[in-house]
Formats: sequence, structure tokens, C-alpha cells
Amino acid sequence: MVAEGIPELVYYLGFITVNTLALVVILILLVSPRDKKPTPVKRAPFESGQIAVGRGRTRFIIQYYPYLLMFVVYDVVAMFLFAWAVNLRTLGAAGTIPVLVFVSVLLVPLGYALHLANRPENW
Amino acid sequence: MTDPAFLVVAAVTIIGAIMAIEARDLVYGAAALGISFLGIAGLFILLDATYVAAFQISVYIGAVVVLILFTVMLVGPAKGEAPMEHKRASLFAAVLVSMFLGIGGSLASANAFPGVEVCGSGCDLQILSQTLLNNYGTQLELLSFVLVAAVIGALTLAKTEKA
Amino acid sequence: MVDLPPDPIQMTIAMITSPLFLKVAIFPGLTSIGIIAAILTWLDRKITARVQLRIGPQYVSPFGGILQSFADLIKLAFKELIIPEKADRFFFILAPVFGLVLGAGLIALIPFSPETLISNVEVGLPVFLAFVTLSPTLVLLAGWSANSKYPFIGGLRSLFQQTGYEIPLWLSSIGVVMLAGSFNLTKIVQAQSTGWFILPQLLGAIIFLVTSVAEQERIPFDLPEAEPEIIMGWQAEYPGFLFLAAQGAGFVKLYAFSALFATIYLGGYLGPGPQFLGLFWSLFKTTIMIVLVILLRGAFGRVRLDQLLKYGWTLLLGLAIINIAITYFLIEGFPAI
Amino acid sequence: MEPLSSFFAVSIILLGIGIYGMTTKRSAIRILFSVELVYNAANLNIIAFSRLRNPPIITGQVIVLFSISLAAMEAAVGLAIIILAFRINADIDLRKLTKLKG
Repeated sequence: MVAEGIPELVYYLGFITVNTLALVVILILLVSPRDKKPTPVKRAPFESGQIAVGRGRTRFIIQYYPYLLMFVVYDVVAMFLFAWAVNLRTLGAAGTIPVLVFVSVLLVPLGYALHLANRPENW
Repeated sequence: MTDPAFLVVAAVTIIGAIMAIEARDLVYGAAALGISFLGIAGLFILLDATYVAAFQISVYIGAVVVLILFTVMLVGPAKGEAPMEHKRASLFAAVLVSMFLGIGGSLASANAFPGVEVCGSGCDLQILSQTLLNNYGTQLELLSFVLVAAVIGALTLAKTEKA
Repeated sequence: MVDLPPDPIQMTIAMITSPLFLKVAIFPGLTSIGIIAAILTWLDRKITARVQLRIGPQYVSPFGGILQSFADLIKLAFKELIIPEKADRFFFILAPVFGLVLGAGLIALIPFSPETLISNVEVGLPVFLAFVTLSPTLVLLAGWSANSKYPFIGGLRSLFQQTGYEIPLWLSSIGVVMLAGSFNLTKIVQAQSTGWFILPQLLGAIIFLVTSVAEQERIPFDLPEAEPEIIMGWQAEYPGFLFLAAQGAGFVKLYAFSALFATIYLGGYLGPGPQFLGLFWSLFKTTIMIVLVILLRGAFGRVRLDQLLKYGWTLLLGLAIINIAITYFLIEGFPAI
Repeated sequence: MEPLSSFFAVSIILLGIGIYGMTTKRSAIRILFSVELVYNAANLNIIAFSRLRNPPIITGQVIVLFSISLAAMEAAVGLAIIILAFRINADIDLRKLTKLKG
């Protein structure tokens, strides 16, 4: 009833998830030693020796935000390109003109994003 | 009556959606949203739309949820999560939700026509690609203009002019 | 006489001896992935050592210390799991586990030979790429959950590095789909019976190789776990067995991507000789690709994040689009448009 | 084969959750979550109807391809607005976004 091949994939993923989770749980509960009274230093975040100062999840500049945005757009472009690439032989030239326009029009925001990303004073 | 696979996937979707709205921490909410989209991709697979399910996973969970996670990490945890809802709005919302469910339930039971077992040309990949490019070619081109407008808008919104 | 439900022992025996269970548990499945990931760890260290004119692991077993990674596995399993107190326990434990599951899930789609293929999905390639797109998200969650500076920076780097190479990876595999006319990996292999796709798709193969090395986060693209800068990046806070799970996922992906490269470009299980040799051919090609990728580690230095992003989006993307144009003209003939 | 009513019920429940989220939550990102949920409920409905009608047709899947790309774009623009709002008054609580000028 479901598409061919999907039940085996779900069976395989379920099999691996169950085994890995069981392994980790057994290791955590039984195998790995437990320290009753962990000293505060032992559980402090590891900063190659220094005392961790300030928030763990530090603030960061978003200079690469245009790249992330372009990733979302070109994911969508790849979705349509995959659909076009499947039966290219029967589509011929008539089918490729929309895709050509689609890809070439979407090169414009790529240029703008690259222009913005290379000038960090904007972020 | 309904096969167990559908029940499991639908339960995952709905619980993921509820968790996404109610989770106390925004990153938990974004992860629950990702799981709910995974459930919806599973429902697409049950409806023999495997191409759309594959790209729902990679576009939605691989890009949109990651963008949301990025914004939550940039913006979210700066301030503690204040208790947000106040009673009056949630009462109104509960009424709205129950009204929708009521209509939905009646509509659902009314047109309970079962689907056709074999969907020959209805979900064939080659026909999907042909209809997409032959019948919807111009819509594809117009979509590219919408995408360009959205991206350039989002970029100019998010950047600051260090004037 | 009411027919008793088959008693559980019969059912479990029937289940265990079913061919699917054998495929899932033995060959392309769990045990083979564990053993191959361990051997790849050893091979990686041995070849990098030889490239740097040292000997590498040699003590654990007579011929060249091949059991070194099994010894590491046992040692790490008995280490104490120290989880930093401000860490987010739920994601901290689950992120590497699901990273390993996603990495191992890729192997189910690859046709080593017609009878050992686990799931013959009609849309094989997009499902493979969908799994690949999810793993940097798990790395980001793992880095975020450790609640300390270096892992968080490592997780963010993995997110931004993904945007640099993911789209060229997709567009280069589109060239293969255009030639084969189908997403099904078995049909792609059969379409290569006349000639392997690496000849018409040389440019696409190079881009695919470069971006798959970046996807496995191996040198020269191992920014998320750059040892000198951000001490093992997102894996810095991981103790014992979870560190092994995080490292193991990298080697499982190395194995999966080399197998996919062999399937898409080098004709999978097609090769001279009788039909049942197919399995040998596909594994032979996969090992060649693995050794090639490992040799890259010895030869290149780490790439900076902005360099990777700039060249990923300009050079790699441009070459991928050129590759699609070349393939289109190959198929349609020049006076097409 | 799963009757249409069960898929329809799932998408209606998702719609209900989305509307509940939109009306009661104050953090802008939560409202974006619920908008995405409503989007997916619509996609699910389109594919369920196009697959479960008597001769199943493919246009449902084509429409959902377009709808997924538009939803991705809408999320991108929404998040850019949230970043801008955060930059202006350091908080994305919708009740504080009252000043109209940027």
C-alpha cells in the first residue's frame, strides 16, 4: 500500500534506533562508573583550562545570515531542478525554458547576498 | 479499522504540534516543530506522495526549521521566558478551536468516501514532472519573481546601515 | 479447534531468519556498519600516519594494529559519562545518537548488489540527500545543548558550513539524474551499463567528491571540530561513549558517501566477470574512494569559514550549474534551444 | 486505504492548534510556529484530496511543491522581521511592538 521500499527503510531505521538507544542506556546505567560526589570543577564546562566566564551560549554576529537565506532559496530551486531532471528526454526544449528562467532570475538575489555578506559592517 | 501506521504518524504530528506551541523553551519548541513536520512527511508517504515527502523533509526541516533555530539562538534565550498567555484570550481561542473541530468533524464524516487502492497515474513521478513543466511552466517563472522579492526583502530587513 | 496464535518463539525465529532481518542485521546493516566504521578509524589513522612518515597504530594486533579501534571502543565504553551541569541533558545525549542513526540510515539506500539492497525506494537519491541535510541540524543542537562557548561555536560553524556546500552537492547529483532519467539508485546503476557516468560527468564527480568531503566534516573542511581553534568543536564536552558515537557518525558517513560515489559515478555493482561478482566490484570501488578521501586528510590544510562560503557559493555553485548545462547539451544535442 | 475523513480530521486539528497558538501566544516566534502549522495543515489537505478522489490526479502534488516554496519564503521574511524587531527594542514580545516607525 505504501510506496515500494519505504517499509524496509522504516524497519531498518527503527532497528538501528532501538539498538543504539539500548546500547547507550545500558552503558549509562550499568557499565560506565559513577562518581557519587562530583567536584564542581569536574562538571564545569571545558575551556581548555580556563575558568568559564560569561554565558555559555555566546552572542554572535550574523555576518553569514545572507548565506543561510540563500540556502533556503536554493533548496527550493534544487527541488524544482530535481523534478525537471527526471524526465528531461521527454520534455525536450519546451520544458526547459521555465526552468532556465527560474534559475537565471534567482541568480540576482545570489549576487545581492554575496555583495552583502562580504561587507561585514552591515551586520 | 484505520491502519495502525496512520494512527502512529498522526499522533506524532499532533503531539509535535502541541509541543511546539506549549514547550517552555523555544529550542524545544523548534525541535518539536521539526518532529511535527516529520510526521506530516510521513502522512505524505502514506498518501503515495514520496517525492513531496522527501522534499518536505529537506526543504522544511533541513532549511526552514534550521533558520528558525538560528533565529531562536540569536534572539530567544536573551530574556527568561515570561508566562505569556492571559486567561481571556485562551478562552476565546479554545472556543474558536472547538468550533473549527466541530465543523471539521461534521464535514469529515459527511464525505467519508474511501480512496482508490491503486493510484496509477495519480502519483507517478514522470507525470508529476511533466505536469509541473508543461502545464505549470509560466507559474514556475512567476514563482521565481516572488522568491526574488522575498529574499531581497528579508536581506534588507535584517541588515543594519552603519551610517 | 481454534488455531492458536503462532507462539512467540516460532514468530521470533521466523522473524530472525527472514531475509530482510538478515540484510538489516548482518550485511548492509548494523554489525557490518559497526565493524567497517571501526576498521575505517584504524585505516584513517594508519594512512595519515604513513603520509606523515610515521608508523601509526601498531601494538594492538600482530598485523599493523588493526584492532586498535576495537580497543578504543572498549576503553571509551568504560569511561565515566561526565555531563556538564548547565548542559541540556535531553539533547546532549540524543543528538549524537540520532546523528549515528541518520548516518547509518544512508547505507540502507545504497544498492551494493541487487539482492543485498535493503530498501529499493523509487525516489532514492532525494531521500538520501534529505537525510544528509538533517545531520548538521543535529550537530547544531548538540553544540547548543553543551551550553559552553566552544561547542556552541562549533555547532554554528557546522550550520554555516552546511549552507556553503549543500547546494553544489545537490546540483552536481542532478547531472546524474539527467543522464539516468530516474531517482532509483538501482536504475541509475543499470543505466551505467553502457558507460560509467564518471566520463560524461567528470566535472560533476569532482564537485560531488569535494562537497561530500565537506559533508563528512573531514579535513580540509572540518571547521565544526577544528582541534587547534575550538578544541574538538561540538564534540568538546562529550564524555566516553557519546564521544565515540559523535566520531563514529563521521566514519559511517565517509563509508556511505564513498559507496554512493561508487554507485552513481563508477557503476555500482557493474564490472567485468560473472554476475555474482557484483558485490565484490561495488565494495572494491567503495574502498578505492575511501582511501582517496583519507589521503585528502594528509594533503590539505583547513579552509577558513568565509573562504569556504565565498567559494562554495561562487565557484562550486557556478561549476555545478555549468555541469548541468553541459549535461543538457550532451543529451539534447546543441541546436536545442 | 485510509478514508479521506481521517486525513481531513488531522489537518483540522492542526489548524485548530495553529489558531490557538496564534491567538494566545505573545512571543513572535511562537506565532511563526503556528503559521507554519496552518500552512502544513493546508498542504496535507491538498494532497489528501488529490490522492483520495476517484481517479487520483497529480496536480495536488504540483500545487504542494509551489506551496512549500512559498511557505519557506514566508518563514524567511517573518524571521527577518523578528530579527529587526529584536534589534529595535531587544524583545520580541508582540505587545511591545507598538511604535509604527521602523
